Amino acid sequence: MTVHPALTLHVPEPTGRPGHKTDFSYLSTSPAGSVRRPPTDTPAADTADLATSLVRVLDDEGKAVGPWVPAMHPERLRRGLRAMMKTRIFDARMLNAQRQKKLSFYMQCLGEEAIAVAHAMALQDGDMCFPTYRQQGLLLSRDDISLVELICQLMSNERDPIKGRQLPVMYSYKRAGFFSISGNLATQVPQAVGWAMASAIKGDTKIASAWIGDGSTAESDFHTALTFAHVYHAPVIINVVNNQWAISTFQSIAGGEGTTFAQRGVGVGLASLRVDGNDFLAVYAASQWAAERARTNHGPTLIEWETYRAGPHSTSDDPSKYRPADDWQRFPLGDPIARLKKHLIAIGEWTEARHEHTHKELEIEIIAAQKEAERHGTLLDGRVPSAATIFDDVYHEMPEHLRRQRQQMGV
Amino acid sequence: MGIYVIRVPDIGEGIAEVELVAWHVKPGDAVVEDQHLADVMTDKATVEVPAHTHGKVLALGGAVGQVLAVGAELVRLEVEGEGNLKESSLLPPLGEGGDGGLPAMGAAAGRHAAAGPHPNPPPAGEGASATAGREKKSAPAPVQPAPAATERIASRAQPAAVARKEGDRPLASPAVRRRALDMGIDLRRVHGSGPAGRIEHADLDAYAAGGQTGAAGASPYVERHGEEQIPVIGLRRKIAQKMQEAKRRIPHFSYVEEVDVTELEALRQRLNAIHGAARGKLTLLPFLARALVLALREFPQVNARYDDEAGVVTRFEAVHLGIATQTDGGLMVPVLRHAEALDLWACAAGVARVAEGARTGKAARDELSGSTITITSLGTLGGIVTTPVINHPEVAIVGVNRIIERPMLRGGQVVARQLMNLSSSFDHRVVDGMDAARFIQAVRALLETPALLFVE
Amino acid sequence: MKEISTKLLVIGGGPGGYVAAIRAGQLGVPTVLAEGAQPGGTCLNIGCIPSKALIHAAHAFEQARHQAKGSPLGIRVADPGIDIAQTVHWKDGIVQRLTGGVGALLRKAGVQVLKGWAHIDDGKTVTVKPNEGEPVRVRCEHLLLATGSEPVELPSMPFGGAIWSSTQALSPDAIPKRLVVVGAGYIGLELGMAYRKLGADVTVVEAIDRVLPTYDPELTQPVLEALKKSGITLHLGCKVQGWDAKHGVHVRSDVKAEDFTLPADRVLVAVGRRPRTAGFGLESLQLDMAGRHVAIDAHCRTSMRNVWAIGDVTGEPMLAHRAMAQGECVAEQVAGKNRRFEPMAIPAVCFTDPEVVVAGRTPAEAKAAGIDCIEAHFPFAANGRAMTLESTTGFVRVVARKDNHLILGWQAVGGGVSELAAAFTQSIEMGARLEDVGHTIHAHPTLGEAVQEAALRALGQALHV
Amino acid sequence: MADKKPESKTVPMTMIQALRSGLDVMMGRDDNVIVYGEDVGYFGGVFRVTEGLQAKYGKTRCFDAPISESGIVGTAIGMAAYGLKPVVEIQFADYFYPATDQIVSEAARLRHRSAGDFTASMTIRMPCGGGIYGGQTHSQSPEAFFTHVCGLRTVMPSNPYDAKGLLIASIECDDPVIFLEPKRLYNGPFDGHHDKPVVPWSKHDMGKVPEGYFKVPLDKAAVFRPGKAVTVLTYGTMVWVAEAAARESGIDAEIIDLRSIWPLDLDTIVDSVKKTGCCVVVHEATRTSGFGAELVALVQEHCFYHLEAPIERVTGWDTPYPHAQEWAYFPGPSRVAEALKRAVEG
Repeated sequence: MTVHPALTLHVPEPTGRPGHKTDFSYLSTSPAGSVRRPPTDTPAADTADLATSLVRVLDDEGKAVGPWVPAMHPERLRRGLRAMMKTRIFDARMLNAQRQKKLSFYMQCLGEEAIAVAHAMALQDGDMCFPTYRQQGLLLSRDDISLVELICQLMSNERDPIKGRQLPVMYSYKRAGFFSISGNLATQVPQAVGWAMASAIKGDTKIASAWIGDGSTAESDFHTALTFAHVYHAPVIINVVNNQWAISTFQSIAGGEGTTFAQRGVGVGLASLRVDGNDFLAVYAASQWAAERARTNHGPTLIEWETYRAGPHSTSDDPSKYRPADDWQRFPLGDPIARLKKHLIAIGEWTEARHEHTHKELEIEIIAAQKEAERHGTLLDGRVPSAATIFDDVYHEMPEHLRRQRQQMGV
Repeated sequence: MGIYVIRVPDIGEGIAEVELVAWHVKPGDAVVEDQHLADVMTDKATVEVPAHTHGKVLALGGAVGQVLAVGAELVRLEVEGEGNLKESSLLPPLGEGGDGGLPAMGAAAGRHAAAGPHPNPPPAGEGASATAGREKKSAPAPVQPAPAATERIASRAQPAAVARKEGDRPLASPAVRRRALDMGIDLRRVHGSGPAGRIEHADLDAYAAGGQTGAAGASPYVERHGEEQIPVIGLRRKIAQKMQEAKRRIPHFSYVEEVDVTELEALRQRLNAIHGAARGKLTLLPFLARALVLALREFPQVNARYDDEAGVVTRFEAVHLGIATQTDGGLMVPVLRHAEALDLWACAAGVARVAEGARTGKAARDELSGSTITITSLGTLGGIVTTPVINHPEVAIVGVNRIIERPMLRGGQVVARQLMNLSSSFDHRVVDGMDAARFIQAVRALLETPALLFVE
Repeated sequence: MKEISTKLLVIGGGPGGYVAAIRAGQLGVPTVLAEGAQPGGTCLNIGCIPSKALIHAAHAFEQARHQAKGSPLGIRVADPGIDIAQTVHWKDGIVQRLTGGVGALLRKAGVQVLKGWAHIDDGKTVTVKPNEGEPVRVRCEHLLLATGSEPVELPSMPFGGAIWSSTQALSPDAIPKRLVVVGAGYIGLELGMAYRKLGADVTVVEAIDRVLPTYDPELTQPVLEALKKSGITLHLGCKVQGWDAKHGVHVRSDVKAEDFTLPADRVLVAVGRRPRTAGFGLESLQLDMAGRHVAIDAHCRTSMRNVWAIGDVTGEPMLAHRAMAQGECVAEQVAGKNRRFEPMAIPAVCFTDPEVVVAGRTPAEAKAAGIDCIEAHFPFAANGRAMTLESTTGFVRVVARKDNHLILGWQAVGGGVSELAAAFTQSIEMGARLEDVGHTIHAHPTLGEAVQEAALRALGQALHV
Repeated sequence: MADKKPESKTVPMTMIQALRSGLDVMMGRDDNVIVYGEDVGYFGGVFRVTEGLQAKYGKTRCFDAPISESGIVGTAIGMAAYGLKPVVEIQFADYFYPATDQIVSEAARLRHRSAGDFTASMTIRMPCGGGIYGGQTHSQSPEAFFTHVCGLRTVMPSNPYDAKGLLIASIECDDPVIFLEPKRLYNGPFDGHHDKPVVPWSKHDMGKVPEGYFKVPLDKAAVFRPGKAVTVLTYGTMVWVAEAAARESGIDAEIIDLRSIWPLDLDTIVDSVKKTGCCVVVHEATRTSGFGAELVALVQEHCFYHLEAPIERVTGWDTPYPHAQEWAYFPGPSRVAEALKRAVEG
């Protein structure tokens, strides 16, 4: 009778902790331009290789190479760069405001700006995004959403369009295809699939785009959504933003060790891609591919965007306690803004001076918006929507028991 | 024109005299046939005397409280045609107890809290007094909506100590009302000594200081000088006469025995649980009646009436049970006839009927006389021992005291048992002590093993 | 926007509002009062006070003309006339003195008055917009609604131009030759009779079949006779359909066969008043309402915590003195005292000629409430003082319980009876009985003696009748 | 019951047929109405409620779903956000727990958290209740879970007529509705006497249902049986058990069928308790923190001065729903009758 060694429990660990550098070799990458681009109607099963490789367009010198290079006019690239810069500066200002207690809470997307901004440019009006709290780029890349109104929501003041009912950053903009953000994780992914199914049922042309972090893919809702998307060939894009960290939990705890999240899609029967999230052109190209696949009734696509959460999870988190401080600098995929700026300069469409000037211009615009928003009050000074409004919108029409309870509240 | 004389009606059973209790007309009034002229009282009931024809009142035959012989002139009317003065025909006997109009003096004055310097009833003829008693619940039209629920807590938790008609607001000047609000006192619980029950400052102070408990409980510090002369007339006079007669002529012998009614009570509650909804709830009384009916079979001499003038004791096979009943006017003893023929529920219903008849004055004639033995009980106020007065001319009366739970020794064990005393009195002229004791022991045996009650 | 906070915010500076504010101020409660027009509200500016002034002036002028036609008093008057502009000026003087007085009282009590129109944002926040200048947001712990009432407008004859409400009738630029009054309620008759005395040819149209329908017929009979005697034309059971300059007022009659028209230079529409509950965001509080009025309990509390309401906005009886009493009641509760608004009686006075006063229950109301009561009249024809005032029409009536003679109500009609209102409510409030009034010495010769005599008569001990 | 005189012909229907007719009428009137859930498409549902709908309206209007309650409700919310009117089925109310997050955090809160920007107008049908030997995971009555969540409407019909009328009202309602269907009543009224043969709906006047469109309002309780002695507040199968208890005990009980469990028609309840002065609350669900506790709280709050006896509650015991001992758990007419007596005798 053979003697078996004692069993052991494997608890995954990140390769780096505070004090000793991370070994990023775990991150498998592909040389820029080396990954093939199949036709958008390719059978899902054939995308197995794309689920482990890494689609990249910009090489280290900033040149756009390979079959995924998108046809994008330099003006639209400049607009993309400007949107990324605006998102980063906005995050920095709001972090500051939170420290001054003008906001109770804030969440940045430092280092991931390219994914939301480029993806938004690949969608069409009427498509519906089901975002998490780290896709503010979807809104900041639009010119029809007022910064002042966003800041009013962050400050829960009298002009907050959702009347001070949600935590800051949990925006809701149906007209901008931005579904109301929920604090619960992954709940929006099956909802996005449902929305897409509805569009299909009605013979519409709009598609849905679901968003989820690497950590939340462990939620059952994520797997259910993949199944429903595959079963009904729902016209939806499911974006897994793998920024390596879920608060203090490395992506291996979410099941990323020795595999990729994109392979989950192939396993269920979805066309799946794994793409360099910090490569603006690659993000745009892959998003365009998935959008076309969906819009031509060829069903859903799962895209894993590799990136790095450069900042803390939120203003209540301090990453220095669980990971090395220099991780982002050493992260193989670099900084999305720097890489696009280098590319634009390389093709003669941008200069350092214009970059500086744009940066200053954006700062002025954001500071002015903050001042304007503050005129309508902040959480601190108590000029928030009247408590009477909490009784509205609980039901379509206010039932008698709520009218009576408001009388007891006395406001 | 002619004279028509209405005489004192003969109400039956050889009643010799009646007492004039109230007038409803005065000389000079025009009256119509059947109009209610006066109320007269025998020891049985109060009877209304109607006008026999239309006419004008010429003269009244007596003053309130006066005793008139049957057949005596009551009212003299001036009528069309020649009247009836010539022949002295006996008036047709009055209908069964009249239509039950309340004796003008009896109930109405008692219930209405019209304290104050008006001892004599409002002038007759106002025609109002008879109606005063039946005042509809006056729904005062308060300027403001009814008091909010919180006020009702106060009034509900402590029933208003002052007998005010429900819905009447306490009379008080603005100054008194404001002080009451400041002192957190609900005026509805303050007795008003002023005219028409108005609450004076002194009343408020008395309430606040001594915490006036009820209408009667005057604060120890305030002197009271009020006196009220109440003539002993009507039913009260009858009761006084009967009690005096019974005490004077009957040598009472009282015998008190303790009865363990634990089983009886258990049976009673069991029957109520099963049949209560359908047949009505049973009190202890029907069981006692049953016990008496059976015991009297062996002791007929207790179920008897003694005419000491004729020197004759009449024993009865029937058991006509006198039920001592407290009414607004005083004690009355309606009769449940042939109790021997009634089962528990019929007996209970019968007792309720006759008691109610007595209370409302609507008791039929035969329900007010002819009892062969009487039961008296003060219910929960039963006390430990009583010495009941025999309902003359009967020879025995059984009094029921209260039931209490006490530790008893049974088979060496201390157990809680429910015990009740029976205090009975007997006419020692016709019932010897030994017979009385044995009769009560027979009743006790039946009550302590209730199953025996149902064995003929 | 400028923002202030206070403990008590009162919306409306009429009798209810300013009394509440003054009382609260006296009790040390930080109070803000928002009033869009003048302090004193309808009563002081366009209601009770100016109308009594006009009535007095009209009466004086009518007396002058009456004496000029050979007076039994032997007075000689030549060619009496009236300068209505001066009359209005005199009236305005009284109004200014009173509104000024109220302003001073408010300041003395330390009340902060915001001159502007309030708009309710929620149960504890109100934005006050002045006619000019920056709006102010007021946050309060207690909100008191005292917005009063406004005249009811007939859709077929909206106010403006020749169509007067009581407001315009109290500041006439000239005495109209022909005046049609729509509504024979107390406002319609008070002003109708005044204008008759000022020389106008007055016609009154009323839908119901009698004048002063809220009072009992016996009480208003002398007023009806006075109306006829004064030459006022009365159309009862008639409804107005509309107005045009050429024909005047179009009237449909239940009684007559065809419709008819009444030529008119001015038309006074006085068909009632309704609570002012619209136009300032009140509906957003979703309060429990009683019909069109704000529902309140015996503490003047509305259904919302720490939101109170007093005066006409809370419904009938719409009287200034009720509003004032409620105002005091609320102020004292906000200051922490335990108060209830439960008067035994609220008097109502109608300043027609003869005047009418009611307090407590009429005989009909007492019977309806199932109370066995007695009533007695004393006619002014038997009152010496009345004779010396050439005004012997009318009577005083008392209603009391039969069993204990507790006085339930007083009613009176006659010249100058309005001043008896105090005696009436005092006796009811004190819980007096007929004997109390009957055996109180009333000065001779005064109209008051009729009150004593009425009580004695109810006791069957009348002396002078 | 019939609050608006329906014009169309009235035919006998079981509750199953009435529900199917309700779905059919609404799918015909509004092509945004979508019906899906486990086995509801081709097969027509394990209780046959959706039979024939796929054949009549096509695979994109009525289709089967993967066995994932959170997926079914999650996708339904997305569809509702798009503008459709999904009517999804949770095969047994006992299986709703995996969908709790989607129901409570998403469907119930979407309108409020987005200030009306997005809404979740949808109906979630769930067969519930015991009486069919279903054991502990096919017999539960979970209404209390939902009444505790603001933003949700909770509805339970007790007869075919109300079933169709309330279902149509729920589908048209702009709020998310939890529509609980007492499965023991699917084929006939059940008064708790399980030993007696089933009385089919065809023998009962509440089994007559108009074929066309009609609605029963969501905010109105029904006086199922007028009475003067005691008020019984109940819903679903217990309505019939209460009626049997009243009949057998001879107590003149006024039975109020809540129909809409929350938000609640409080006025009808208060008027009745003020009239009778005593109150008995009956529900199948387990006792502690059951919806009965809320009803007792409301009655004592609004009728304290009219109550002559403590409010009685007759409920399931605080145990998992047993299989073999079903009738010891299931609140039957005798237990209800005892409560009526206690309430009346005080």
